[in-house]
Amino acid sequence: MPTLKRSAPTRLLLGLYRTMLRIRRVEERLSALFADGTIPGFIHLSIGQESVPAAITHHLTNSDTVAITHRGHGQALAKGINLDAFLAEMMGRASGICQGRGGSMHIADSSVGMLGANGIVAGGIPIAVGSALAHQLDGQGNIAVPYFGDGAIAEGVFHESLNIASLWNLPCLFVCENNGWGEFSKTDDQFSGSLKKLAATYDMDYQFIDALDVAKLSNLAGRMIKAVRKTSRPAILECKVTRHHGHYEGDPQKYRPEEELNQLGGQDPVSHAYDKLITAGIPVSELTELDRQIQAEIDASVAQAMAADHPQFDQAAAGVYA
Amino acid sequence: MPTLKRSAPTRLLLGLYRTMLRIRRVEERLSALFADGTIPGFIHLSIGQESVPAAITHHLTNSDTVAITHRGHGQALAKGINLDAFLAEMMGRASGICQGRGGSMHIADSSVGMLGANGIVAGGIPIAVGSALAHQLDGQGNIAVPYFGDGAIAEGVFHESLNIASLWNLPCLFVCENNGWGEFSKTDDQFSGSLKKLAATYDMDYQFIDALDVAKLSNLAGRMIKAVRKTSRPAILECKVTRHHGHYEGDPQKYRPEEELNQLGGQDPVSHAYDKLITAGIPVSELTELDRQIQAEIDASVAQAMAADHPQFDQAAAGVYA
Amino acid sequence: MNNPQISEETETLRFGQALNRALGDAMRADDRVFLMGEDIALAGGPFGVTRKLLDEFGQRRVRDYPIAEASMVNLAVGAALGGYKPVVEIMFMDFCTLAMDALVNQAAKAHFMFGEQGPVPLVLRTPHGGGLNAGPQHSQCLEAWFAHIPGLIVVCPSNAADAYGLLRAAIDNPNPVVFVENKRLYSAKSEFPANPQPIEIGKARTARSGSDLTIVTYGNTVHLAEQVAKQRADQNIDIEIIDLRSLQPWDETAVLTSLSKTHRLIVLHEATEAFGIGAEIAARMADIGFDELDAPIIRVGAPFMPVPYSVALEAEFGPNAEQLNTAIDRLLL
Amino acid sequence: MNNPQISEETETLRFGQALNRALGDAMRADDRVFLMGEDIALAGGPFGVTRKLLDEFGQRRVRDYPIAEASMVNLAVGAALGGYKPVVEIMFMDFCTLAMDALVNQAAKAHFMFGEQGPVPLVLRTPHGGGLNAGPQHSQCLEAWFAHIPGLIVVCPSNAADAYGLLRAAIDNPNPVVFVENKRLYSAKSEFPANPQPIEIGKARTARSGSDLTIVTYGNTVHLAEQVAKQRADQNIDIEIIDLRSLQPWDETAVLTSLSKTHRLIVLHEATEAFGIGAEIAARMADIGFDELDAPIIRVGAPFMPVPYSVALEAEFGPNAEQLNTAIDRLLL
Ligand SMILES: Cc1ncc(C[n+]2csc(CCOP(=O)(O)OP(=O)(O)O)c2C)c(N)n1
Ligand SMILES: Cc1ncc(C[n+]2csc(CCOP(=O)(O)OP(=O)(O)O)c2C)c(N)n1
Ligand SMILES: [Mg+2]
Ligand SMILES: [Mg+2]
Repeated sequence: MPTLKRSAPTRLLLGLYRTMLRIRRVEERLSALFADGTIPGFIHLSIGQESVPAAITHHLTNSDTVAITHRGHGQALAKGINLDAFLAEMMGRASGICQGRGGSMHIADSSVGMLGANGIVAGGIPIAVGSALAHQLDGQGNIAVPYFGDGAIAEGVFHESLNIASLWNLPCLFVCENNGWGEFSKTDDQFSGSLKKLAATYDMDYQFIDALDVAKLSNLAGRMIKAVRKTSRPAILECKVTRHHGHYEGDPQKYRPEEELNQLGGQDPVSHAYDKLITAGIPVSELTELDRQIQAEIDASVAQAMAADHPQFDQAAAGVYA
Repeated sequence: MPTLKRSAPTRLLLGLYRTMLRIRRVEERLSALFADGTIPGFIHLSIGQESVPAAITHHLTNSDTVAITHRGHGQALAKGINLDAFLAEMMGRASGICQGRGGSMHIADSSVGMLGANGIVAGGIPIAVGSALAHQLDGQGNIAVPYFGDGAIAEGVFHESLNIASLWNLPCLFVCENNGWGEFSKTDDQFSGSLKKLAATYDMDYQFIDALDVAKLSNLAGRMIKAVRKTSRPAILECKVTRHHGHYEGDPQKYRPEEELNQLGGQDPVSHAYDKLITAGIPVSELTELDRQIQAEIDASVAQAMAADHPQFDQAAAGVYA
Repeated sequence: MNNPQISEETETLRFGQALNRALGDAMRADDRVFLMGEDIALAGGPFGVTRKLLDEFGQRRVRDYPIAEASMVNLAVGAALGGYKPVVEIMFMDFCTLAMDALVNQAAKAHFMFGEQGPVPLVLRTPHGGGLNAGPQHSQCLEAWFAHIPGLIVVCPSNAADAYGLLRAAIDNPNPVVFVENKRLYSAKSEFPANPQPIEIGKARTARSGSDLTIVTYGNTVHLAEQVAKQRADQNIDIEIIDLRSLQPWDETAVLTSLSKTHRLIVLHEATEAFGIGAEIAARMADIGFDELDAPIIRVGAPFMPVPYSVALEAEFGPNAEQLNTAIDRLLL
Repeated sequence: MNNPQISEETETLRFGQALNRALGDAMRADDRVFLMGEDIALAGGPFGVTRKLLDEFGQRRVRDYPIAEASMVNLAVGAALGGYKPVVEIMFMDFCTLAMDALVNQAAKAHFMFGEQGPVPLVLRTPHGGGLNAGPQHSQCLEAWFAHIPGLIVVCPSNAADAYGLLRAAIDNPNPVVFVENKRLYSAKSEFPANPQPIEIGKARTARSGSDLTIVTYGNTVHLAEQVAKQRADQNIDIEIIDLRSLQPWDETAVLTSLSKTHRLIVLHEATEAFGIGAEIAARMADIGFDELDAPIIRVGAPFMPVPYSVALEAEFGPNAEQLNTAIDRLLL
C-alpha cells in the first residue's frame, strides 16, 4: 500500500473510516441475521452513529474504560471487542463473549476495558463514574467514558453522576450520542434543559459537535480526553448523530416524519468520510478492497458463530456466583 | 389592641412574627418533651428557620399544597395544622393527626393542603410536583410548594422533578431551606453545582435571600408565588437559614465549628423581627402578652395530648388499606 | 360459579386488547383517570396496550413521560393525593427497581401513616416474564417484592377477560395496585364477555376442577398447568387448577378448599422459586392446611439464576411441562 | 462445634464495635477495601460503626457521599469491576429502595450476565428493624427482597462475634453481599473471641440445643427465641434454636437436621411474616422435610402493616414473647 505518500490527516481518516465501516458492515449483517431469525431478542442498531465510538476510542487505551448503551455494538467494536466472540454472543452461543447469557444489551469485554452494555437507560453512567473512581485511586492516568443517549438525560442517576464526578474530580468524559429520539419520543419532549447548561452547572468543559465529520470529531475528542487525563476534571461531549434504523430492528418507525427519513442519506458519517477520502486522492479500488476485507472477516466470524455450540444450561447455572 | 394606627408593613410583620414565635415556642416545648422522654423516636427541630414557612404560607390558601421535610414542624404549623392534633401525634396518641402512626417525620393534614412530611430526603419533592399536576388539571389556579433542605439537592429525583415541572409548566415553587448542613456534612461537600445554575438550566426564575428578615422574605415569596400562579412556570426560592439545634435532638454537634455555634444569636429571624417591631413602636408589653397567649395555647394543647388515649393496635391494623 | 364474567355471548379478544379496552372504559367512566408512561401516548405503548387512547382522550389524560421512573411514580402519588386516579406504566418490571421508593415508602404507606386522611388510588401496570430472549434485565418477575409490602395490592391476570375485569377493579380500588402483565400473554386470544365487569380483587378462579392434585398458579403459567393437566387427564390423573389472579391479598380460602379436596399441592410460577410468591402459599398451607396434606408441597418456579439470553438457555430455564410433570409424578406415583 | 470463633479467651464487645473492628481489620488486610456512605467519615456513621476509621485510613478510603443512594451503589459497582472492594453503607434499609437498580440489575447480574469476566466484590451494609419509634420509613426489614435475587448474598448476624466474622467473610467474598444489621443490636454486648476469624457464609449456628421443637431465626430475634426458650425450659420444654446467620444462601441442611430431631418447626423473624424470609424456610421444609413434620409449621413475624410510630403501637407490633409462646403452645400442647 502506498501509505507513505499520504498526509497524516488522510492516514488518520482512513483509520477512522475503517473502524466506522467495520461497525456499519457488522450491523448490516446483524440486521439481516435478526430478520432471518438467527439473532433473537431485541437489537438496537447504531447505523448512522458510527463516528462517535470510532473517534472516541481512537484516543483510548485498553486500560481506559467505557460503559456502553443498549445501542452499543459500535461502541463495543471500536473499543476492540473480539468479533468472533461478539457475533457468537449475538447468536447466543457458548463461545459468545458472555457465554450466550447477555446478548446484544449486555456485551462486555473486560480485557479491552469495556465495562458492559446496559439494558437500563442511564444505568451504565454511574458505573463508569465508579470506574473513574477506580482509575483515580489507581493513579495511572486512565479515564472512563460513559456513553449515553439523549433519552438518558432525564434519569435522576445521570444528574447524581455529574455531581459526584465534579465534586470528586473524577476522570471521565461523558459522551452523549444525541440522535434526537428516545425510542419513539423526541428529545425535546423529554428534557427541558440542555447538556450545555448542565455542564455549566457542574463546572465542566462542554463541547457540542455534529458527528457527521469523524475527523473533526476525533480532533475534538482527542483534545478533551487529553484534558480529562491531565486535569482529572470531568467533561461532557455532545455529539449530534442520526439514527438510520428504527429504535429496535423491526420498528416500523411510523412516528418519524417522512422528511426526516428521506434525509438520512445526507447524515451518514461513513459516506461523508468516504467522499473525503476520495477527494484526498485515495483510489476507489483501495476502499473497495478495504470493504471486501471487512466483509470477509465478518463472513468468517459469522460462520464460526453459526457453527458454535449452544451453551450448556448447567454451566450457566453454575455461573451465578463467583 | 391599638392596631388601627399601625402601618401595613408593621401589621404584616406582627402577623409573621406571631407565626414564627408560635413555631419557636412549640419547638422549644418539643425539645423539652423529647428530653424528658414524652416524645419518642427522632425529632428534627427547625429553630432558627421559622421565617421561611411563615413567609411562604402567608401567601397560600388551604387549596394550595405543600410537601414538607423531616424538619417540618414549622412548615406544618404555618400551613395551619391543628395544634392539638399535631402535639398528640408527636406523643403518639390516638387523637394525633396521623393517629399516632407517623410521628414527627410523617405529620400531614390534608384539610389544610399539607401533603405530608417525608422521612426520605427529597421524597416529598416529586410528590408535590404531582400535586402541582393535579392543580394544573383542576385549573383553579392553585399551586404546590415542595420544601426541601440543601442536602436533598444531590438526590436524582430532585433533578427529575425540576425537569418535569419545567417541561409541563407545573405551578410549583421549589423552596429550599439552606442551612448549610445535611446531617453532619457541609453542603459544599455534597453538591458541586448550585440552585441558581440549576434554575437557569431549567429556565426557571430563581431568587436567593437571607431568611433572617421575614418581611423581606415575605415580599419576595409573595411576588414569586403570584408569578407561579399567573404563568404556571415553576420557580426556585433559596433561603439561607441557620439551624440552631443539632441535626436531631440529642445531637452533640461535635462536627460544628465553635465559632458557628457562637454566632447563632445573630442569626435568629424571631429576635430580628422582635427588634424591628420594637423599633416600629410596638410596646414590649404587647409582645410579651402575645408570647403569653401562645404559651397558654401550647400549655393547653400539651395537656390535652398528654391526657389523650393511646391508639388501639387493632384499629391501626385495620387502617392499612382504604 | 367461578367465571361470572364469561356469559354465553362471548367473543375472543387478545389480552393486550382487553387491557386497552379496560383503560378506555375506565377513562370514559371517570374523568379523574389519566395515564402516564414512557412512549404510551404517541406510540401507543411498547406492547400496544395504550394504542389510540391519545386520539380519544388527548394529551391531558394520556401523557408521555420522560425516561425517569422514580419521579413518574412519585408524581402519580401526588396526583392521587390530589384526587386523581393515575394509571402509570413501567415499561418492563425490571425498571420498577427505579421506582421502589415511590411505591414502597410513599404509595404503600401514605394511607396508614397519615392516619387515613386519604387514599392513594394509583395503578402501576408493568410487564414481567421471559420468553422473548430479552435477557437478564428485561425478563424478571418481581411480584413477590410487592406482595411483601403492607399497603400494596398485587394482581396478575392470566387471560383477556380477567385482564379487563381486574384492571377495571384495580382502577376503581382506592389503594395502590401493582398490576402485573405477562409479556407472552399480550397477543394471546381468549374468550371475552359481551358485557365485561370488574372482577373482585382477592378472589381466585378455579381454572380446572379436579380431585387428585391441586396446582396453584397465576399469570402465564396457568396455561402451562392447563396444558399439562389435559395431558395427564388421559392417564386418569385429575388435576385441579387454581388461578390466583390476586397475589396480595391472595385467596387463602380457595386454596385451602381445594387442598382439602385433593390433599396434594403444587405451586407453580414463572418467578424465581426461592423466596417467590409460591413460598408464601406453601408456607401458609404447611400451617393452616397441614392436616389436609398427604404429601410434600412442591414448588415449581424458575431456577436460581438470572434469566439468560440465548434461545438454548432460556428454553431450559423453565418452568416447563417437564418440570411440572416431574413434580406431579413425585406426588402421585 | 458450632461456635468455632468463641474460644476460652473471650472478652465482651458491642455489636457495633465488632463491626467497626471488622472494617478496620479488613482495610488493614487489603488496601483495595474502601468505604462510602452518608456521614460515615467525619461523623463516624449514624450508629458509630465507622468511627475513627477516617483518622486511620484517610479520605481516600473513607468517603462521605452526598445524599444520593442510587449513584453511590452504582459507583461501588464500577469500582468493584475496577478491582476495588467497596463497602457502602445505606443509612437505613428503607433507603435501599433508592438503590435497587444498582443492586439487582447491576451488581447481582454482572458476573453471570457478562459470562464470568469478573466478579463484583461489594458489600452493602444497612440497618433494619424497629424498636426506635422511628416510624414506617425508618424501620423496615426488607431482606426477603434481596434473598429472592440470584447473584446476591444476604447475611444477618445476631451477635458481636458473628458480626465480625460475617463482615470479614462478606468483604472477602467476590460477590455482592447485602449485610443486614439490626438497629437494636448495635449497643448490645456479647462475647468476643481474642482472635476473631471470618465465618463461613451459608452456615447456620445452633444457638441452643434442644429436642422438642426447633426455632429457626436470625438477627435480633435470636435473642427473643433464647429468652423464651430459657423460660420454657422450666416447663421441661426443650427448644433448639438455629441462628441462620446467612439468609442467601441459607443452611438448609442445618434446618433439616434439626427438624429431623425435633419434628416441630417455628420460623421467627422481625420482618413482615407474609412473603418474608420465613416463607421460604417453611416452604422448603414442607417439601424436603415433610416426612419429618409432626405438626404444622408456624411462622412468627411482623403483622401485615407498616411499622407504626407510637410507643403503644410499636410495643404490640411484635414479634414478641407472647406471640412466640402462643406458637409454641400450638405445637406442643
Ligand atoms: C430505565 C429504563 N427505562 C426505559 C427503558 C426502555 N428504553 C430502552 S431504550 C429507550 C430510549 C433511550 O433513548 P436514548 O437514551 O436517547 O438512546 P437511543 O435509543 O436513542 O440510542 C428506552 C426508553 C430502559 N431500557 N430502561
Ligand atoms: C433518602 C435518604 N437518605 C438519607 C437520609 C438520612 N437523612 C435524614 S436528614 C438528612 C440530611 C438532610 O439534609 P437537608 O436536606 O439539608 O435537611 P436538613 O436536615 O438540613 O434540614 C439525611 C442524610 C434520609 N432520611 N433519606
Ligand atoms: Mg436517543
Ligand atoms: Mg440542610
